[in-house]
Amino acid sequence: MSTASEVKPEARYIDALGEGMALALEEDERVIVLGIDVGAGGGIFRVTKGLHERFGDERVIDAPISEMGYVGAAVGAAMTGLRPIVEIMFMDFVGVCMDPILNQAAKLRYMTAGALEIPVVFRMQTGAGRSAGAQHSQSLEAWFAHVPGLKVVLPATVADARDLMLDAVHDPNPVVFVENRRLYAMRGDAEAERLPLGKARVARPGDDVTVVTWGQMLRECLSAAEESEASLEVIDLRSLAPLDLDTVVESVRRSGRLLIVHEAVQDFGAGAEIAARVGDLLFDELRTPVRRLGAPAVPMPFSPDLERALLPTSKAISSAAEGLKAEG
Amino acid sequence: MSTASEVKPEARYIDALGEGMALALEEDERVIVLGIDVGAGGGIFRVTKGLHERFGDERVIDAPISEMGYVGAAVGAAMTGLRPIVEIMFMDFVGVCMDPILNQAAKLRYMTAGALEIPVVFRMQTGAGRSAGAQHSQSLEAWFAHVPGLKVVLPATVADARDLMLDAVHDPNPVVFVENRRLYAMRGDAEAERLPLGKARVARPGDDVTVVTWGQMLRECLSAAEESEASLEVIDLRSLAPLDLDTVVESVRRSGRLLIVHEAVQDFGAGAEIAARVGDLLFDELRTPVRRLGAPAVPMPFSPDLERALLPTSKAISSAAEGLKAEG
Amino acid sequence: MSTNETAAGSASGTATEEFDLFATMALIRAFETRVSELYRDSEIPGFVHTSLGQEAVAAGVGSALADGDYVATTHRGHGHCLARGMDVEAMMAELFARGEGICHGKGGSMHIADPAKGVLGANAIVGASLPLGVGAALSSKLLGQGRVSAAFFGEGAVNQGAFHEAVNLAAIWDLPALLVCENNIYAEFSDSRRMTRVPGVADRAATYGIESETVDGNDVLAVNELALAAAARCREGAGPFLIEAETYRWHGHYEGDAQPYKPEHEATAWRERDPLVVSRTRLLGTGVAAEQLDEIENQASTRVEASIERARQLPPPELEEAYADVYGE
Amino acid sequence: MSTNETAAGSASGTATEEFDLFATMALIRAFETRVSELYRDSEIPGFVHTSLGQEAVAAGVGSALADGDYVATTHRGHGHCLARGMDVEAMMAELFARGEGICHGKGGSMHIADPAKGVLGANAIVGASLPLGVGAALSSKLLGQGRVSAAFFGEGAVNQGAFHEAVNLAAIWDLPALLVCENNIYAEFSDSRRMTRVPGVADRAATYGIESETVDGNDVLAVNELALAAAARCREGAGPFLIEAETYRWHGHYEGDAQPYKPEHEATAWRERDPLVVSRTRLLGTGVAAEQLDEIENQASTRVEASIERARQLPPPELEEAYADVYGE
Ligand SMILES: Cc1ncc(C[n+]2csc(CCOP(=O)(O)OP(=O)(O)O)c2C)c(N)n1
Ligand SMILES: Cc1ncc(C[n+]2csc(CCOP(=O)(O)OP(=O)(O)O)c2C)c(N)n1
Ligand SMILES: [Mg+2]
Ligand SMILES: [Mg+2]
Repeated sequence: MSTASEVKPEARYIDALGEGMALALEEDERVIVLGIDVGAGGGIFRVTKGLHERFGDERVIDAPISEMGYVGAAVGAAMTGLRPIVEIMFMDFVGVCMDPILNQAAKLRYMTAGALEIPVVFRMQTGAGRSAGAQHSQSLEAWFAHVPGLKVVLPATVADARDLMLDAVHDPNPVVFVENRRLYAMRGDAEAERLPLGKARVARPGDDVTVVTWGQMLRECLSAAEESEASLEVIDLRSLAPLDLDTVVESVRRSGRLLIVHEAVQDFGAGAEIAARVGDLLFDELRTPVRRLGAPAVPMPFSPDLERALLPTSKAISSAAEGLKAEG
Repeated sequence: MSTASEVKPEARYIDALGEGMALALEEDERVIVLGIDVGAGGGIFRVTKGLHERFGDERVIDAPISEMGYVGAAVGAAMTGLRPIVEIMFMDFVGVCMDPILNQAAKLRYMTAGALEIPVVFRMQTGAGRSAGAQHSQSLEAWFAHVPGLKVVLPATVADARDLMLDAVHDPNPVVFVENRRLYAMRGDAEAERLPLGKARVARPGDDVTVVTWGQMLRECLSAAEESEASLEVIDLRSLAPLDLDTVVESVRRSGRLLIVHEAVQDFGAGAEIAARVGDLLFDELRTPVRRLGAPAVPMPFSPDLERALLPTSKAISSAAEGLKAEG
Repeated sequence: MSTNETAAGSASGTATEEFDLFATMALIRAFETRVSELYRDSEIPGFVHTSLGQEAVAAGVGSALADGDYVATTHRGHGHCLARGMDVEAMMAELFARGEGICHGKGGSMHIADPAKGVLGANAIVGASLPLGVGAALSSKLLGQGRVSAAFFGEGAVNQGAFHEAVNLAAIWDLPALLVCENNIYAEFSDSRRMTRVPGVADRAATYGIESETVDGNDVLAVNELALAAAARCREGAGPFLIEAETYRWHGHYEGDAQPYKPEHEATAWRERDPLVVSRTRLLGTGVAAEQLDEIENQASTRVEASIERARQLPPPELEEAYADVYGE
Repeated sequence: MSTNETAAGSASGTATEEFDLFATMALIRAFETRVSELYRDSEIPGFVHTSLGQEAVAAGVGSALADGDYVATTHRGHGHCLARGMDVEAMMAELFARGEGICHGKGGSMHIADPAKGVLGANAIVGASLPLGVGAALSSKLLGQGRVSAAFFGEGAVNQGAFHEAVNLAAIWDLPALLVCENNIYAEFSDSRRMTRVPGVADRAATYGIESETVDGNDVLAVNELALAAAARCREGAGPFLIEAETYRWHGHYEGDAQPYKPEHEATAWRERDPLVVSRTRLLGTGVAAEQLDEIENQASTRVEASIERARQLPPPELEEAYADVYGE
């Protein structure tokens, strides 16, 4: 396995994730990788491929199908000197292991007035678009962003897959690390400018409409920007907690228009927070209402046709942006 | 135990909850009550007091400390002919039993194209203000509102404690039923006008600022309305899903100003959705930005002094409302 | 019930009974074989987990249940659905994500269900079938219906808290729950024997104070007779019973998984104990003609093939379907 | 280790050892007695669960641990904290929600912790101590620290999935985890014997392939000797060990609970087996003077009283404290 600087410019997202974990394992003995089939099997999506071979049984650990147990154990381990990267195979499975994230990792530093430090990374693969059905397609990042004490990062580029992984491991706080499955095969520049965790990136400058997004939807937004008659400034938020509102506000000040795009169900989704904040802060400067584009309030259907119809597309994004521009 | 019409006008909220359950048990043999110590013990907060005595072992069932098991069993029972009212003692405990709510109850009707019906009520007691610490004080209603397939009701009055309980039991859908513990001892009119589940109530008319709230914060908002120099129209939302936006919009059209108040953490809370929607729909009619008042993004501390300082008070509400009025 | 009783029962099994069981297995075999191919050819989308090699458990247990009984199953549930008489065409159409699929294309392989037949659904959350199945058993008991609720689960699911909690509930509430563990040794890429110090699942029943029995999961008659006895026991109000059926999945966890984690001799040995061959051999021994059995297999293939042809012609769901059935009125 | 060995160990316990154990129990007794009163008088806010009657488990296990060892405990954790040497004044100040409390008033009774002493905290989620404690054992093993991690839990917590999953993890990963069940028969208002068909918790260890032993939880010497042996075993790398300590809580689940669910004769019988009296009687038998023991009890009371006096004088936390420690830098 190569070191960071050797990652090919056109590396795949999935390899960059593995690279990030490998670098973390290499530089710090306290880092471990833990999850179902993350070991010799290399993970059901092959994200941890090669790690077990290289770092062995004690660093790359297969867990039984006991998420409550092993995620909780990762939190206990993080309190006592290890820095676990623990995998929840699908974000939907937090249904069986939310307590260690919600009530333990997020709160124990606070409840002990800082005496406990909990440097744990909760990796979770997410997202629709693969006909995986309603129990394997959810984007629940809004839940985590609503819990004080957690950080929530959502790498959308190849470079960020590696860099945010490293940042998450280095972070002294519990970090929910969201990987959209549809990005795994994506190739891209692994050597983009490195921004710290918590800082949004202007992925593409533009004048007419600010488009804020994260994760898989960044690609759609960038395509929309290519296609659209309006000039879109696309911001990749990179993390929801911390939320880099400054970058958003700075952009909307210029454009006067804001469109928020996410794959998650729109209702009560994370986009609402951004809309609410910008709507308040820039009340007098907005030329048009803040708009959101997310999935409708239905469970994700199995049928690929239905699924496709429910997810925001570049076309829907560009027409929403053009609509905003036309509005005022 | 008395029937509905005999509930004293100044009944307590907690008794109205019990009354609602008793009526439901009485009118339909398929209704059962299930939870930890809900039986002969009458519940840790005495909400189910008397039900076991009256309806017996098979209708009012004590469960072991196995939330994943018994909440899941309630969902399985609801699919097959029973209408369970299942208690999760503290809303925070959804951390150990989210799957049956998130992935089963909310989705199985949809995934089976309507062949399964899941009439289950998830009662959960919630709220801060009792020095119960960070793991026993959370208001996570935004999580549930974000999940298509669930209804989310939050009775704020004595009459609603009974009436929404009955509506929830009668509903063919899974209903998350949120009881703020600080309301338990509240006395009030049990015979208020009955509105259907899904309809908001204008709890107090006013002209200057629309204040939208739910649960325990209704009291604070009503006090604020008493105290404030501004004229507040207070809307008790009663449910977040369905969300009665029409009532809100109608009011804001008149007042031109909206303040949303909830006990939950403000960031990524349910108030954001309302702010985002109203900000969009009434962009041209709002006189001032939509404001929110919720808890800051910290776990709830044990200390009563700190806790008090973090929760919205009638004073903070009235000054926020007055601030809005002064703004424009 | 003791192993002796079961053995006795087994001896008394008539050829006619086994004939039907064989037919059910043949249908599952044909269905899963084609589904595997169709998935490889990208005709079926999503995730698919076939039960090839495990047909005897589905057929044996499925046939032991009565009308009205419930089944809650897992991601690997096609066989259980077929064994409970679900419509092959409606199932295939569902896997093809068609609007006429049994779930209108909204469920798919991992969520296929037919409540009219008591099948509460496949389920994509490991362990979830247990609380749901126990809940159905609670309904049966409280409503006095005398129905049995069968919850299928893999040996991997035993490590889930949901297993532990649900089995205990079934025990203390004395529910008519038939807990059926298909121990196929692997959970995804993991050898489940490494995931617990005591791999016997039936042995674990003792910790919950319920009875259990291990059965050769590749012998459909043995499974059926144990399941009949256990279901009768449940129906009589004797409380839950746990069956551990020892079996093996032939294919990968998902189609395309090359299964490097399985020793070849193990896979070969289990292939040699093909449940259809085990049953065929016994049937031939009782004088049934090979042609008759071939005919059954051909019929199964024809039925499955027809369902595929039909599914191919069907349109995808109407877009409105995506918005329907989120809430009931 | 067999019961015989333990009994033998018990006989060899010296008076000096028991003397210290008695002192620890006396401190817990004094602390809990006053906390109960202070809570009734509304001087202590929130939820409080006292361990009166269970002092021998805390003292016996706590004294068996070494510096650097970990403790993860429950809502009923004051005794465990005191037995691990946590500062009485800082604890009392915490219960009073003072800024100088060990958690700066942000944790309280249900979350009291002192990582510097290895105490990872009381925990208000039933069952949570098990995965957390197992995680600490994983740290110890992987970092080669030879530390033991003790996870306390009640018999009610055994019905949680977290118990099942965590015990299995400790087993398959061979972790130095000391799993200590305080079986005080009740979980809130529920008689735990009604909540499972097999009430013996130690018996359940077999299902995970680990060793276990039941001990008289009101005999501090027996608990201590078992815990010493079990901790030594853990430290040697022999994997987890489960202790079931049979004991009884004197007070209600929470202060004010009138305990109508407990038969009086049962409560009386257990009160008669007061762990402090059991120990006192044995110490007197070895020639220790009653005055010496009285003196220990007086010292404990004085120490607790001083902590109360101090806590009363202390100010609440500064408001900024509410916003501190959410995230680390
Ligand atoms: C809660 C949860 N964790 C993990 C998974 C991913 N997963 C799907 S099937 C499977 C293996 C299940 O093994 P087993 O129970 O033995 O059933 P089998 O596949 O062998 O039939 C896993 C880990 C899941 N679907 N749900
Ligand atoms: C997940 C969860 N469910 C329920 C509760 C409420 N609760 C607090 S203590 C308790 C009883 C615990 O009994 P046991 O484990 O025997 O401990 P004991 O109180 O007897 O020490 C319950 C049900 C909780 N805190 N967490
Ligand atoms: Mg398996
Ligand atoms: Mg107990």
